[in-house]
Amino acid sequence: MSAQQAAAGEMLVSVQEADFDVGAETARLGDGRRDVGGIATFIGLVRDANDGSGVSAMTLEHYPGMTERALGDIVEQACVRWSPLSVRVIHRVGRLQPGDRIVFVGVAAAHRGEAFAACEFIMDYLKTQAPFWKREETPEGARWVDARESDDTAAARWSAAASASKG
Amino acid sequence: MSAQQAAAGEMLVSVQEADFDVGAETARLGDGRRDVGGIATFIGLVRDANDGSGVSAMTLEHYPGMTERALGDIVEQACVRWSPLSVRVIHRVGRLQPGDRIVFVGVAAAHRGEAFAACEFIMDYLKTQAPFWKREETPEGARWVDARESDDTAAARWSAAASASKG
Amino acid sequence: MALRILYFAALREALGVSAEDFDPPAGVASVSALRACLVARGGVWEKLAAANVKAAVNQRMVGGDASVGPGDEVAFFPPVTGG
Amino acid sequence: MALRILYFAALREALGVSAEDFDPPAGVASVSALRACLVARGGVWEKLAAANVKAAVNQRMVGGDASVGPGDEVAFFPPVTGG
Repeated sequence: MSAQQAAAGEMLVSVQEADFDVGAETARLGDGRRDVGGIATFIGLVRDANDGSGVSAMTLEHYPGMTERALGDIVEQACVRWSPLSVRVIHRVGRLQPGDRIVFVGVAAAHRGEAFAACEFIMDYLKTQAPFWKREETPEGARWVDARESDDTAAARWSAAASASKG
Repeated sequence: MSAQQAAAGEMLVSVQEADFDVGAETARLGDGRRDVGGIATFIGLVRDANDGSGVSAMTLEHYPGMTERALGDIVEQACVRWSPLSVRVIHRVGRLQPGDRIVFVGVAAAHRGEAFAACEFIMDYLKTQAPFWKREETPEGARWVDARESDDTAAARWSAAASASKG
Repeated sequence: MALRILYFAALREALGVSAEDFDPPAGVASVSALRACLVARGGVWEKLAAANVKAAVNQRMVGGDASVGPGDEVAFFPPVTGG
Repeated sequence: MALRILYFAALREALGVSAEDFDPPAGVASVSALRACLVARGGVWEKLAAANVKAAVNQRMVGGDASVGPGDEVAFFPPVTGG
């Protein structure tokens, strides 16, 4: 039922160097629909500091082909768990500077709880399942960003939530 | 510490008849800052159906003066619990039609978890604490929308979360 | 000096009044006492006795124990439904 | 027919290789067996033995037990850090 409902909407994933238009992407999630009660979005930005060092720029590497597939799988999982009416994921690659947008996740749903949950779920899984890697430029030289344990914890809580609600 | 950090950013609340520009409002949350890691937003829309009836229009009544104060209090509570760098709340009043935007809540924070939590907290409290009332026009006539028990439950879980994390 | 009382939404509509200046009898010093006074008017005013009617004093939501006094702005309204 | 092997990010940089076609010895049929083969080259290749190195077969993340065969695309990379 939920997957079917989800299939009716637009589930669109892009990996691109270009920036995106937050207003246009958000509007598109509700365009031509009158059954959308809420749209939750998340925009990730490059910060000018990380782990105690200044960051002057960042380069995002990815695994072309697998990236799109991994993002598509994550969106599909969100559609099975909730019933989003439309979903949009955009992830940029290449060289970015502090203040630049990295990622956009937008979810339109009938009710706000579903929109928030699906949006945060997609971000948490994206952080641990999608093949992107960040290389930061700092005054001490370039360095690859280490994965955070807190991201694994954030992703794992959705499995715990699933077990809890099933059990 | 968190309240102080929050005070550094912009915490802006508006109650207005006019529509708002999602792209501009979202961009403003990160404007001129390079310490924002994520922006979570929520946009609430008028649906064309509710409780089994078609809805052709909706009029939002509010309590001028108290509304702004209640929204300000809710944002302040969010600033004490998390450390948002900037927050924007816009709630429309007057007559709206299906597909129209009702509310915008945007939160910029250093990390995504804080941005999501503060944004959802503000929405949940707004639903139960801010003096707005909806009157729907349906084929069966106009009717005042009843408060939902699910909204009380959603707001209450933040108190449970606070007790749990303190205890 | 009287209290200013405001009514909103379905309650305003049912009462046919959106605001009034009311001089409560001596000894009426709490929201619940004030409410009882208004309910005592009978007829549509008995709607104010409904358990789900909320109150605010000087624009903050309060419980029935909250005190009210001259010059206060008191409001009665149904559960809120914004967002 | 050989396997296509890809390396990404810090691992690609450390190995100095982004892709190779590799014909594994007979009997190498799992990700962990393939990995052991590559580690056996010694030197920088021992970095592939690190516990946090992830693997994908045909663009899906897999564990060491996953089977690999002729024509497969296998990738090794550090933990991901997007978003």
